[in-house]
Amino acid sequence: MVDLRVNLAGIELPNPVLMASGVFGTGTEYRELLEVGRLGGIISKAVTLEPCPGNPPPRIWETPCGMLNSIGLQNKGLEAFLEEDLPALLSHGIPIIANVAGFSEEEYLEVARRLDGIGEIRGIELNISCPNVARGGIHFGAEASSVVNLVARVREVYNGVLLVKLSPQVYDIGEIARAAVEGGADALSLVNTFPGMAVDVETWKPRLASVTGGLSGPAIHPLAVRAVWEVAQVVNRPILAMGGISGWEQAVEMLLVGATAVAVGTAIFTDPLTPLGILEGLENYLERMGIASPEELKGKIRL
Amino acid sequence: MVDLRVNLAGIELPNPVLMASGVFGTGTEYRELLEVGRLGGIISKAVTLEPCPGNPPPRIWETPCGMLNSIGLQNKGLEAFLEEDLPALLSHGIPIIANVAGFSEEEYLEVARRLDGIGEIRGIELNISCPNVARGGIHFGAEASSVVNLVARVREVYNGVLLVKLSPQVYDIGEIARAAVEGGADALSLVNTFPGMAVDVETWKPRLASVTGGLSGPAIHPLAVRAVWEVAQVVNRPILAMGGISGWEQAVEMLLVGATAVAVGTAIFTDPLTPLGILEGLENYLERMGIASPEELKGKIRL
Amino acid sequence: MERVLAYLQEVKYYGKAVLLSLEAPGVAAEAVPGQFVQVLCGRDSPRVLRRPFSIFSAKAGRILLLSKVVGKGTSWLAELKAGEQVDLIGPLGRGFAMDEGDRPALVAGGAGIAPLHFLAERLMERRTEPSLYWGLDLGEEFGELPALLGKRFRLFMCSRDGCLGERGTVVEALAREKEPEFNAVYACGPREMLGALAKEIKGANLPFQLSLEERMACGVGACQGCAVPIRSARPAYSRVCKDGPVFRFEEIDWRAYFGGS
Amino acid sequence: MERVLAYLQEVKYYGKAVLLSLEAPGVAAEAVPGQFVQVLCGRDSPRVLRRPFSIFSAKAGRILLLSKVVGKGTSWLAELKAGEQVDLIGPLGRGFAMDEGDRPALVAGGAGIAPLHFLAERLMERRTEPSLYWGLDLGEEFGELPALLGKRFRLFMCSRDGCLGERGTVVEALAREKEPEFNAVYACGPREMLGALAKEIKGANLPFQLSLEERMACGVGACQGCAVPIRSARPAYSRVCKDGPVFRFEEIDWRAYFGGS
Ligand SMILES: Cc1cc2nc3c(=O)[nH]c(=O)nc-3n(C[C@H](O)[C@H](O)[C@H](O)COP(=O)(O)OP(=O)(O)OC[C@H]3O[C@@H](n4cnc5c(N)ncnc54)[C@H](O)[C@@H]3O)c2cc1C
Ligand SMILES: Cc1cc2nc3c(=O)[nH]c(=O)nc-3n(C[C@H](O)[C@H](O)[C@H](O)COP(=O)(O)OP(=O)(O)OC[C@H]3O[C@@H](n4cnc5c(N)ncnc54)[C@H](O)[C@@H]3O)c2cc1C
Ligand SMILES: Cc1cc2nc3c(=O)[nH]c(=O)nc-3n(C[C@H](O)[C@H](O)[C@H](O)COP(=O)(O)O)c2cc1C
Ligand SMILES: Cc1cc2nc3c(=O)[nH]c(=O)nc-3n(C[C@H](O)[C@H](O)[C@H](O)COP(=O)(O)O)c2cc1C
Ligand code: FES
Ligand code: FES
Repeated sequence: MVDLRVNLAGIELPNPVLMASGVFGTGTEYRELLEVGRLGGIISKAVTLEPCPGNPPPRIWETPCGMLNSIGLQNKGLEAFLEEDLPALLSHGIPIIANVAGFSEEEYLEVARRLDGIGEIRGIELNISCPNVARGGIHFGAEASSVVNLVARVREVYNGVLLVKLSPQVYDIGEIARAAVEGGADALSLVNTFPGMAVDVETWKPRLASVTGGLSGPAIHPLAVRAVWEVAQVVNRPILAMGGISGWEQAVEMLLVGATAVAVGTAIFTDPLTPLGILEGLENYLERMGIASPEELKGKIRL
Repeated sequence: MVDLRVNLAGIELPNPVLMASGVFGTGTEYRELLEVGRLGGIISKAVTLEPCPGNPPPRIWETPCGMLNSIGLQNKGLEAFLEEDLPALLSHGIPIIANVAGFSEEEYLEVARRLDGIGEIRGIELNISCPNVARGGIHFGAEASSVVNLVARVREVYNGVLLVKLSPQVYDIGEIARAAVEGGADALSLVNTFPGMAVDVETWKPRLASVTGGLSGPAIHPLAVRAVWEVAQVVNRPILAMGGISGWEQAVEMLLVGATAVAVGTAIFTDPLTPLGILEGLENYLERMGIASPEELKGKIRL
Repeated sequence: MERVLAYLQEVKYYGKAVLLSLEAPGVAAEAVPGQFVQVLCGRDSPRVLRRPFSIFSAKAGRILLLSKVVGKGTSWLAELKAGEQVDLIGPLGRGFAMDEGDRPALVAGGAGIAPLHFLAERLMERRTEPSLYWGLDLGEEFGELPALLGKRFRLFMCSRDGCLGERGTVVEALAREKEPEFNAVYACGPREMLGALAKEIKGANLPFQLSLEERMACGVGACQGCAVPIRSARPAYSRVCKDGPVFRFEEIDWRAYFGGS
Repeated sequence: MERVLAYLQEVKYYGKAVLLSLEAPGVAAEAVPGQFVQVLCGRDSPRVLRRPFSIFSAKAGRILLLSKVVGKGTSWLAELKAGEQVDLIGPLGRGFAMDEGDRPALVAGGAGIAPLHFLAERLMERRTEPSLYWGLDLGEEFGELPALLGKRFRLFMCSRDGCLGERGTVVEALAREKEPEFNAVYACGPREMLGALAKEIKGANLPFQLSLEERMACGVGACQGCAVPIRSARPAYSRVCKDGPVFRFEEIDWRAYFGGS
């Protein structure tokens, strides 16, 4: 008998397949297309202190086996998140993690502080890796010293489970992960999107109004696997892995290189049943392999 | 009438479509499949001072819209390159650029010094970005200070056209490009592959014997476009662009964001006629747009 | 809304477009004019993003989609054969409000005919006869389709190349009508056409609904990918896929809309 | 070597494999046993890397390829219909040297039958009758194909599940033969089989050629992707696609070969 439950730095997840930040709304949008309550959890869209309109359209462009987006942290702001989105997110009866972003260090701190103690939110995912904003986001996540500093300050004001979401667009992601742990991260979340760009050769205009955007989807999967593997080797914290996961095989790859759980992003757009397909595939795989729990696969790559 | 000739930092190219390093051998391997003499030029496989066996197999794995390779600088060494490969490369009557690599700074210097003054070689492409070796390669290309230093030392011993090939796996590729220019680079070549990884979920072994490898192909094209764009904005040197170019549209994209010429890598494996298709497509496009030369497209993106 | 593997019952070719007849009883029963479906394009390695298509018609357990070939996804659709299955999600979005006036003008540019055709059908069922204005770039673009629609609707065709109907744009054609001829406007088409149309009827103060397009990812309102700028005190966006694709003229921030690409 | 769009003249299904008959006169005329072709798999968005297949037969302007379904590329191949076109490059690589002995044993594991079938055909044309040993995991794996080959060749079948021919591996079957029965060995099959075979006939000092497999990118010797470790003073690799796929037993560094995955 396979027991799919996993423990992510203290968050008890019914199974290791979550929905990544920014692709799943409050889950209610997808309610008619899949049984949301069967998922391992949902990570909210980025929450900032004030409402944020996001970037001008077009915000989406398809690329070979991937997509670019430049949504840019569009959200209603913390107040409306707590009043409107959180109840919707909680209505599915599965663990909810809030993705926290900011355009300044103070904003991150203020959001984290206000989320502290809200028991229904099982943890926060500190987004220091959004490539789609001119200030904040990825700019906080590129240098080890600024990562230690920001994470440590958030750690002071937030007592729940603190995940830090890393950008893969750095030379040494292991170093950034170590910095996050030094600052007090309970777990690491990776990867966010890679900065990318596309141009319309007929109009000579960028495909995205914001010129650059973040690349996600199957195209980046091998890059994400490598990032997770690098981080798993240097830090002793659970990893929530994402990046191009579209089937159970990619989820298993992530566990084998050291992830504790995975999150599905872009693949939900192609096929809304992706996360449930992964769950079933994973369960069958574990059964076939005679393995009792996903946690037993963790880091089991044979070198 | 369209004139396809371009000038890459002093290298007169018959047209802006070259073959990237490592995928085209000496060109003779492909002679029966395409008219090699119609290409804009060939960049040789990496040349090191001593023969280098490369990494153990398997060295190749296909990924969504891309591939991983871990060839690892396999080559016969400088002597054999000059005696055997160079004549073969030159036999096509098109410009040849030598890709220079090393496992130590001294090795880079020695190879560059020995290539200096060999007029048939129209320039060298300093490979400080190979992700597939434990020492050398990418490790030289990640820090601005070490880039300035290495390039400057090579500049002292090599008087021909010096291209520096950058890794995209850094936070700020513009900074690295500036460092290369400060060191004396005449032109920049980008991008090399992104470090990636894949695991066989049945055997739990990595798909590549060297565990990680470099991702190339259409999957990385949007990442490469963005890298070229970043660099074009901050340095005033011609750019040889590559990364997932498989058709004339992607070549035009590269020119629009600031490249002077492009090189085809992985796409030659899918379709050996790719570079000639790009040439024809580019010519038709320029005619249709009423543009006389590829150089007129350079950096013409409309923001 | 549901996700179905719809059996492709028939394919008809009209110039550069195909009309697909798909068995999707649930979608057909629920759909209202202006709504759309998200279609998965490609089989072994499908496109990562589904492609949105307005519902051209919905009856008797079937929906019709009219797809003009513009790129990879639509090329794939155009090669489908009857008997194959198409993976689609729908009906999606907010459709047209239909009780706006008893003399409606329906103004379509190119493939924008799709939602307006569905609307025209439903209006006829309600005994409101619309005037359908359809403009094309090239007269031949949709093959025999204009002739067929001409038999069923009060249809005014025009084409830029003058090969079909009057020469010129659909907005010019509409402008030639006297204003009191219609008391509501519904439109769908390229951005420039909508702009010209808006300019044309701005003073008339008619109920004016438009079906807008924007690149989509989720199609269900979850990702904020399909933003369209709306009038509000500070910059704000609505979602084409969920809040639209049909908007009232007054809702949109047109300056920002045309400022974008 | 050439690149052709080969017309698919016929498809036959044998268990989990398909036998494709392709019109490719240039390739067929040039091909020798042991050579292979690189096939582009997929149409609108083909696989980035072509898939290598040994030539199963070449005559009268046609080549036959036998492909066992193992993944995405081979699944796509298995769904092709007669009349479609297949983009292939070939013939590639170094084939078998055929004048090694007048009593050759051809030892195949699974889909490894392909090059050995071609070799057997050519040997028969030269009036050398080979003994063909073919081992399968499951007796049913290749459907009727073993029965068909049995009519044309001196064929010894064996299967691990015992459902076809003798139960056991092909190497065990070969071992039962007395050594002088054959004076040359040609083999193709999974790595483990080749290892067992090498161990088995090591002492015999026979000419021994093997067709090896390795993941390929270019297929023409340009990229060094398909490295196989060879015996030499210091670590060195040959290219399966150009220096092989057929190697002599002595050429390979077997320890390194089995050290790899
Ligand atoms: C709500 C909605 C309803 C739609 N209804 C219909 C319909 O009923 N019939 C129909 O034919 N089309 C309709 N479209 C447009 C249709 O979705 C696109 O044509 C399709 O997505 C293009 O896919 P592709 O893969 O062929 O093109 P791609 O390969 O993605 O793009 C090829 C080229 O076409 C351009 N392009 C892409 N999308 C559009 C677009 N929406 N409009 C104009 N140019 C575009 C791109 O800029 C690109 O240069 C609708 C769009 C929306 C948002
Ligand atoms: C020189 C040469 C000749 C060949 N001749 C034939 C032939 O005549 N008939 C035939 O059926 N096959 C032959 N093969 C093997 C064939 O190329 C592979 O089966 C094919 O590339 C798999 O493609 P795929 O996309 O279906 O599998 P993928 O999706 O690429 O891989 C699916 C799974 O199959 C495994 N796999 C991939 N390639 C092989 C392989 N070569 N052997 C075993 N497992 C593999 C992978 O590890 C992976 O787990 C030959 C290979 C070489 C190198
Ligand atoms: C449309 C879209 C919106 C996203 N929004 C956010 C966000 O608000 N916060 C965040 O941390 N990541 C965001 N991401 C990144 C994803 O959570 C995920 O890290 C990334 O897409 C890689 O996973 P994938 O390849 O499975 O999509 C977004 C991604 C997409 C495609
Ligand atoms: C098989 C293979 C071998 C390569 N070898 C080299 C090399 O020796 N030196 C180098 O600078 N780049 C090497 N590259 C990188 C390519 O030159 C190119 O920068 C990269 O593949 C991106 O382009 P692409 O996406 O068009 O392949 C190699 C790439 C591949 C796929
Ligand atoms: S496409 Fe996702 S919100 Fe509209
Ligand atoms: S596959 Fe390129 S050298 Fe063999």
